[in-house]
Amino acid sequence: MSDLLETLFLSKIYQSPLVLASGVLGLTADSMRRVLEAGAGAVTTKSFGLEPRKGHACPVILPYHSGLLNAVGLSNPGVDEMVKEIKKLHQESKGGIFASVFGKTPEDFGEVTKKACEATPDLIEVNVSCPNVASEFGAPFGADEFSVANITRIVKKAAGDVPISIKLTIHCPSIEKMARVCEENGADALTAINTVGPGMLIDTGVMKPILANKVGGVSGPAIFPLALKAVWEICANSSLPIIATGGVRTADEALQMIMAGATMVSIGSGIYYKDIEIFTHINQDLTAWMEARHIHSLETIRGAALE
Amino acid sequence: MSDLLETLFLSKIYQSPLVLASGVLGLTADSMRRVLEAGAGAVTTKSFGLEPRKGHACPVILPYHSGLLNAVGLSNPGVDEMVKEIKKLHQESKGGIFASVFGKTPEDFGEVTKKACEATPDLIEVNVSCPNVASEFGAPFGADEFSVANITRIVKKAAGDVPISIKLTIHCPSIEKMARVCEENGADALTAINTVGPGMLIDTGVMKPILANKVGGVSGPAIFPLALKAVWEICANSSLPIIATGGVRTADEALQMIMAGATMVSIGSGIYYKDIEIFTHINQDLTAWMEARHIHSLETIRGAALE
Amino acid sequence: MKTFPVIDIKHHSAEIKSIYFKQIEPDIYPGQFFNVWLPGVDEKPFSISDVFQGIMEITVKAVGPFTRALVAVERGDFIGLRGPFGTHFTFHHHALLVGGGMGIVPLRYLARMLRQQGFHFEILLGARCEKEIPFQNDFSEWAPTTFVTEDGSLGYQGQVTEYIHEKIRESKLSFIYSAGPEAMLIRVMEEAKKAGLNYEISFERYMKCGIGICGQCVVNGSGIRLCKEGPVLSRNMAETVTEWGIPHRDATGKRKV
Amino acid sequence: MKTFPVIDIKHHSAEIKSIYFKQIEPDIYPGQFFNVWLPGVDEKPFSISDVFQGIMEITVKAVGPFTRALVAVERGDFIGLRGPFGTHFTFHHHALLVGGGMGIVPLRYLARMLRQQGFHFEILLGARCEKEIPFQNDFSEWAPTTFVTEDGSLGYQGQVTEYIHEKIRESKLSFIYSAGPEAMLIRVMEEAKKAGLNYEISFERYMKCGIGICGQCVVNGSGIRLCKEGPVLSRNMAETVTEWGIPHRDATGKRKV
Ligand SMILES: Cc1cc2nc3c(=O)[nH]c(=O)nc-3n(C[C@H](O)[C@H](O)[C@H](O)COP(=O)(O)OP(=O)(O)OC[C@H]3O[C@@H](n4cnc5c(N)ncnc54)[C@H](O)[C@@H]3O)c2cc1C
Ligand SMILES: Cc1cc2nc3c(=O)[nH]c(=O)nc-3n(C[C@H](O)[C@H](O)[C@H](O)COP(=O)(O)OP(=O)(O)OC[C@H]3O[C@@H](n4cnc5c(N)ncnc54)[C@H](O)[C@@H]3O)c2cc1C
Ligand SMILES: Cc1cc2nc3c(=O)[nH]c(=O)nc-3n(C[C@H](O)[C@H](O)[C@H](O)COP(=O)(O)O)c2cc1C
Ligand SMILES: Cc1cc2nc3c(=O)[nH]c(=O)nc-3n(C[C@H](O)[C@H](O)[C@H](O)COP(=O)(O)O)c2cc1C
Ligand code: FES
Ligand code: FES
Repeated sequence: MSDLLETLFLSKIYQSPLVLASGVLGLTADSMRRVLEAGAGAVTTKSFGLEPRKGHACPVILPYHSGLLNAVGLSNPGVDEMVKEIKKLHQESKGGIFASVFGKTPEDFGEVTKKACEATPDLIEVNVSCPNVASEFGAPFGADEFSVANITRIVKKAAGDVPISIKLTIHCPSIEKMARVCEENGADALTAINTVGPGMLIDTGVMKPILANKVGGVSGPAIFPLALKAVWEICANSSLPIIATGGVRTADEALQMIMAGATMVSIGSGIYYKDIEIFTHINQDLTAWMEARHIHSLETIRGAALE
Repeated sequence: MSDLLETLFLSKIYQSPLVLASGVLGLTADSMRRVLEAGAGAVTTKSFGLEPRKGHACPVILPYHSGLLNAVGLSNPGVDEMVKEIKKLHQESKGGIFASVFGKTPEDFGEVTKKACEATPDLIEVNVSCPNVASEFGAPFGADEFSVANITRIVKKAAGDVPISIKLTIHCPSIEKMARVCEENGADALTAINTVGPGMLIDTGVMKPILANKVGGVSGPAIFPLALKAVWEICANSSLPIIATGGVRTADEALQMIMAGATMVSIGSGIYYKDIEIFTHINQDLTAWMEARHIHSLETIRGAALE
Repeated sequence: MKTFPVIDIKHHSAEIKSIYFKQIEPDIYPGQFFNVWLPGVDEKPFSISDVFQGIMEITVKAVGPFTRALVAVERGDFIGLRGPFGTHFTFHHHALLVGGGMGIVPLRYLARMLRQQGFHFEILLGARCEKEIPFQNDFSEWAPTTFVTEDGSLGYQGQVTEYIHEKIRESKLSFIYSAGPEAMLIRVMEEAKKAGLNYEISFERYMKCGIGICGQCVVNGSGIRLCKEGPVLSRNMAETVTEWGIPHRDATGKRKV
Repeated sequence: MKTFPVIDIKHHSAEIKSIYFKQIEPDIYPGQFFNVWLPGVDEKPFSISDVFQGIMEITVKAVGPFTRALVAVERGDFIGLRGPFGTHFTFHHHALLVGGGMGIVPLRYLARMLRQQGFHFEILLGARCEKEIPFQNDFSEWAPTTFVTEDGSLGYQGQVTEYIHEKIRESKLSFIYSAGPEAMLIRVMEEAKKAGLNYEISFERYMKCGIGICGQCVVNGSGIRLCKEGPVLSRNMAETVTEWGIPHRDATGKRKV
């Protein structure tokens, strides 16, 4: 890989601005290593909590013509298992590792962060915005500024030297205000956005919702403009570095995110559309684009569309 | 057209449950008549206000891989001109005519409704949820329960005998609660949903947002699951009849909306994908589906997915 | 929508310029148009004036804020293009091409295609003065061409419409293509009807989306959209329009009075 | 995801049934699987056991809550199907098909295809008892078939693995296909290695999405996904797997201990 793509994010240099988004192939060291080898600068683990969770019955993932619906329900093997996988990955790869954490209560977020930091991830990503567990835990924390402020402070304290990023949803009264709340309460970075909705699909043969959980968050191509707008709005109002997530499948879309102000660009559903090599291909296309325009660092175009 | 599709909505029988959504081809009597002739049971006018409005500079409409972005900015010729067109259409066609109104203030909504009712539309649809004019009028009324309650009461009073439907957005704290607020304040029906977002697209050649207004509401295929989920949630919590809107392009999608509880199904962006004949084709496919299953009225499957 | 670099520019006069792009779509037919986006300014419809050897051309006259900005673009500037949109001219033998003002523009690409197919045709073009008639050489080279200018600076002095009748009779032409000001088109249609000829005309309305959904370009009568069922109308289609010569709809969708 | 009506059902035993659908995709290869959705219950992966004359078949053994519900479906019920997913067996001459338990299922469609191509092959199938070996007639008709049961109710008594070595030597077979319990697959790989033979094996892990994104079915070693780079693995691929015979990941993604 050419070093044109080297990206400085929270005092560390990553080989590429591309990141594996949380929840996709992020369960084991070996599968994350595959993604790093394909060209991701960093990988994000599946969000994990204190205890193992089975998640919802299947179908939990449902492609439709414009994206994916998912209601995995935060199934995960629990922090102890994930700490082992992160440690293993650290030994086997130099790529970045972001640990995504969630909790049932603000205090849970702190505890799981503390345990996760034993594996010294490069970042704790705080999943306050998963729509799939609303019915169990009440409305997602991500919609409420007070909850987000509180969780941000707790996680920041628990994380010690490890920087933290809060993962935002568009389903809050004002995402730009939410970004400021995170910044004021100690976040080092922001991730935007989580899935949209949730949405639903019904099978007209049996006349029932298809997802076992009935509703699921929308990701993939459908949400790209929503994610881009969120990133653009946050970058115009906050100085924190952003991990942009939502519908990216091409170098052009990654560039749009960077022009909207993103530092890192993460890809989840893109793997469904273009498989793991999506990282290789976008890296190549980004490099070719930069060479054609004599651009030596993505820094020079970052935020270009903010005016 | 077979009469299998006859649909009772607010005491009137429509030839088809399909409706032309507001903002698409709804400026003149002649173009709305074309849509009725193609098989729509009713047409909704472009939203109009008291005064003519030019709307935003172009591009105002931008297709992307999964839908459309639009920031038309409520351009419209004003209520006086639209009343003429509605009257003309009434003379020339027996199809349903829904008049979509908006206002800068709650009082405006009342005034424009009063004037619109001179043309005796079959319904006043109240556009409280257009995201494109937020910067001018402040946050869209549709996000705020108090504003929506207030506008509903004012419009209901101004509309006299003409029934009213409030058009909801998913961008509010709880759409099911918003539906109840509308019901309690006199709404006769609900329309769900308006465009989502807004979103943005950036051109990487000039590194600028493409829409002149920078951001625009997302419609079309992308939003279908979001609209379906909203309709399903509203129908589970309100007894008002629903006009379902968002991403419908096929009979299967129209059926999903009806199984989620919708009475009417409206189509806007679908015209971009399948042109005006979309109404003819969905009517045919719905009829064939009903015949194959020996279903004599859509009433028998309405809300089937609500359990 | 994507932006593309301007690869060349040609000055026809101080106000009229052609702008060249690499051909962005394989199939582009005469009479179709592109929506041209000037980032930060606006987006407006322009006919395709030529497609030749992988290069496509639009030709613009500065008449207002947008077109003034458009004729000021330079080689290498990125311009947004969406299209091609709309209907196109179909090919007929023994046709007369009648163009007035900037209506000359789409006829240029039509003339190239008719000549490529080896069809016989003749041309009648009018404008205020010599400077407002671009592509004079191409037209004259490709077919018998008559110019008419109001000030007599090129060809006959007067209005094109005065010469249509004569042309048809003289040359036994059996089809008319026309594009230009509405008053001219009305006369063309009258002449064609009198002579019992079939025709295709292209005419303009205020457009926004270009893709048949905003309703901005709908004309009264059958309610057709000029961006979708137009801008080129067959005689049958043209006869469904009931708003010839009356004031058009503006950006609000309201008729100017 | 779409639901399709069950067009027929066949009982192999009280616990094993085949369910028939019209063929929903044109290209379905032996070894691939479908995710089968029982509305209101769950969705689980099942190998395709046959595709013939526009009809496709899956074959299910009732072992738990989902499969018990699945064997209870009736003709006309709507069942959801997503697929075909995953890799498939490729065709080789002089192969031995080694199936154990429900691993017999994908080999049935493989055998049909090999026979259709006119390839020579032999079959070795094992299970606990006669009742657990479906398609006995088809297999026996299509190729020399050896049955092995633990209780001796059909063919030899014992384990299939005891007979592989002998079969290879006797019949000069040069390729092995195998599907079945992991302990059996481990033995098959050992035997193949000893005999210097190439092979393809199909093996199972807990799956959710079936489309390579949830990470549920990833095996240790090269980190391949069994729903995408599997379930059929070539020898090269199989040799990258380092978790043979150790406890699998369950629905949480955690290894059972
Ligand atoms: C199908 C079609 C093809 C065209 N082809 C050409 C061409 O090849 N060359 C060329 O120079 N011009 C062409 N035009 C006209 C061109 O679009 C207008 O001249 C231009 O939009 C004027 O913009 P302005 O801001 O410079 O002038 P303004 O001062 O805004 O307007 C000048 C004139 O242009 C009309 N106009 C303005 N905006 C639009 C719009 N969005 N859509 C349609 N008309 C508009 C106005 O009604 C007025 O008559 C075409 C128009 C259409 C509809
Ligand atoms: C690629 C593939 C092909 C298969 N083909 C067939 C087939 O043709 N016929 C057949 O009868 N069975 C087949 N299976 C196994 C079948 O999916 C399981 O038997 C079934 O899911 C058990 O569900 P249950 O609720 O009945 O039993 P449970 O009591 O839940 O489980 C019984 C066993 O099935 C396994 N299992 C449970 N859920 C899953 C799952 N989601 N994915 C994978 N394994 C699971 C468990 O680990 C356990 O070993 C296949 C599995 C895979 C992965
Ligand atoms: C199958 C699936 C599982 C996901 N699980 C998680 C998760 O555990 N934690 C989280 O923060 N986001 C999760 N997400 C959201 C993604 O990280 C990402 O924010 C979203 O999908 C938008 O990006 P994309 O369009 O590239 O997928 C999940 C998404 C998908 C598709
Ligand atoms: C170009 C365009 C213009 C629109 N204008 C209006 C409008 O004036 N008033 C309104 O209530 N909704 C308007 N909408 C929203 C639609 O009525 C509809 O709610 C939305 O587009 C979702 O439906 P669809 O996916 O079928 O287009 C507009 C949508 C589009 C695409
Ligand atoms: S310009 Fe929008 S419909 Fe023609
Ligand atoms: S089952 Fe999801 S990755 Fe294989």
